[in-house]
Amino acid sequence: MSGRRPALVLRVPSRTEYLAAIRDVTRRMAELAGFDGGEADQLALAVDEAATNVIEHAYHGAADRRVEVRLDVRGDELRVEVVDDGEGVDPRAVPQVDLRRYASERRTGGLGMHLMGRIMDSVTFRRTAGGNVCCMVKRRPAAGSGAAP
Amino acid sequence: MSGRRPALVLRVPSRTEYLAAIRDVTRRMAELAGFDGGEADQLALAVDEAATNVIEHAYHGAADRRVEVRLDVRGDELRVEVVDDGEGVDPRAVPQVDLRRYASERRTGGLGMHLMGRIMDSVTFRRTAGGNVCCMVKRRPAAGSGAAP
Amino acid sequence: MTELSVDRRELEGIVLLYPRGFINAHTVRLFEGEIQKALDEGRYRIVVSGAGLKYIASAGLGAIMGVVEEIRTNGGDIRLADLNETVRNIFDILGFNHLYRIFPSEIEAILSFREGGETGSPPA
Amino acid sequence: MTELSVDRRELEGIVLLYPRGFINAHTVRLFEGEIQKALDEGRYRIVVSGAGLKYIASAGLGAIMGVVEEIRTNGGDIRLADLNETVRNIFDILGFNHLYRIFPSEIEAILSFREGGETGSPPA
Ligand SMILES: Nc1ncnc2c1ncn2[C@@H]1O[C@H](COP(=O)(O)OP(=O)(O)O)[C@@H](O)[C@H]1O
Ligand SMILES: Nc1ncnc2c1ncn2[C@@H]1O[C@H](COP(=O)(O)OP(=O)(O)O)[C@@H](O)[C@H]1O
Repeated sequence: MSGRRPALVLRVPSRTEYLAAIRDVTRRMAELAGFDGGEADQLALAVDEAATNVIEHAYHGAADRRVEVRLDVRGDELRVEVVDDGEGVDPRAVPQVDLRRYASERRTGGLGMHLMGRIMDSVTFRRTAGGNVCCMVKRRPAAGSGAAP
Repeated sequence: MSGRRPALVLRVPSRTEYLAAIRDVTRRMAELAGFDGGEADQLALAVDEAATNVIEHAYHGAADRRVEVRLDVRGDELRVEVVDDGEGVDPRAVPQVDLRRYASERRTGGLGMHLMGRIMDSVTFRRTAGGNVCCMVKRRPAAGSGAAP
Repeated sequence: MTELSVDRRELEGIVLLYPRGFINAHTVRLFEGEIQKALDEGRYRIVVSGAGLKYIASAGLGAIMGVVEEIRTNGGDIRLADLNETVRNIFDILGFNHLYRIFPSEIEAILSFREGGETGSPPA
Repeated sequence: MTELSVDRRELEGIVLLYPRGFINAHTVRLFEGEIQKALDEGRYRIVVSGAGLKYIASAGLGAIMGVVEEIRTNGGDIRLADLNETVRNIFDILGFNHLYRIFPSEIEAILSFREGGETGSPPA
């Protein structure tokens, strides 16, 4: 996380049974950052979607790769990075959400990314030497203080 | 973990508010390894004690150091390593548990290590280039299968 | 710590599903399986009663999306009830409140099938 | 997700404490605080009713150990009740079942104070 170690780092195999551990630590960190239970669940959902995408799209379902989640509280924001060393995101491949087509064509693609974008204040993708990074930021509630790690 | 990357790695600051995240991932991993809820709680307790000791004794309460927990399922056992880069354990400093003295002298030292030893099948300490490692192993329940990572 | 359980009841020929926990890419098969079982039995009136649902990820929304056409073609509908605020927000964020009928309580969802509004056109 | 809460009731002059969650080095202050409050009020008959207690680490056991002498010197006792198997195991492993009176249910712990056995000598 550019210049500074993130507070919490979790590294798990690229298998959906580890999404629960990702969810747990995300909720804990969200609560330490001052988010309430419902907000913590939403944040965990966004991270779940990002990690699921790594498993399904970056690794194409391969079970022996690694997913890394980095969580940090920086001043007034919670920052989450989901990192993989698989295939990067091709921005052109990301479908636009078209609700009308969902119903008529049973299209479901694009929902995950859309949810991530709606839950977080920002979602950005970048490639680094250490892998592909999906960085998601959410402003902390005003009252929130606590874990400045 | 000698020659092979552990399935799950969690790295957190040396603060007791992160014990909850350590507990969560330990319980998840224990369940993936086939332990039931009560056993998972006991395993989480042993890891809680080991991590608390790192914070209190290896780091003497310093809040800006790192605690790393590595969880792995290897064949028929669950293996947990709690790693720090602080002061190592001096085996001579580890008190023997003497229950009679607890009551009369209010002594409470030594309970944590004693619990770890009773819950796990083995507890060993070693120094490595990467830090001090507390390695705890517990045999999986016979019926258990699941996450071979 | 169980990630997801899905209990099932039946009332007035309606299948009531009670997911408890988290629906995501890992657990969605269980949820899908319960819906599919209802369809296999020819039951096309389904209420997903979400009081115990902590969150539903896109995989779960996709599961509902994947069956709604078959259900409506057969004169039934899949309706939602008793969603907590988090889950309700997810539906709203995605505009799914325009695709599905969502009721504050289970009983309202059940009664709605009496209105003869089985053909599950989305609410106005 | 709350790590620990400690509710309190009073009955027949006995303070009943209901820890829910996990007692460890992080949460022990809250548990200690509730015990200390009872002592500050001069109440030396305490029952820790553990139905909601998931685990108690050595920090929590130390907290009990740290007050038991004062409590017993004042003619009272701290007794435990309704521990789940995990917590009960922890007490047994450490031999604490020889230092404290542990009851299957809260009501038995409460009634035990009627026996006049306040001076909390450990059970035989
Ligand atoms: N981590 C990732 N790596 C590579 N491609 C990705 C990643 N995340 C998303 N994508 C691309 O973006 C698309 C949209 O993702 P998403 O909105 O989650 O819907 P879905 O996963 O259902 O297709 C994917 O189909 C994939 O092409
Ligand atoms: N990770 C560690 N690093 C250094 N010393 C340790 C560590 N863990 C335990 N010790 C030593 O062992 C002693 C016993 O630990 P423990 O049984 O947990 O009881 P307590 O923490 O209450 O003293 C400690 O007081 C300390 O001297």
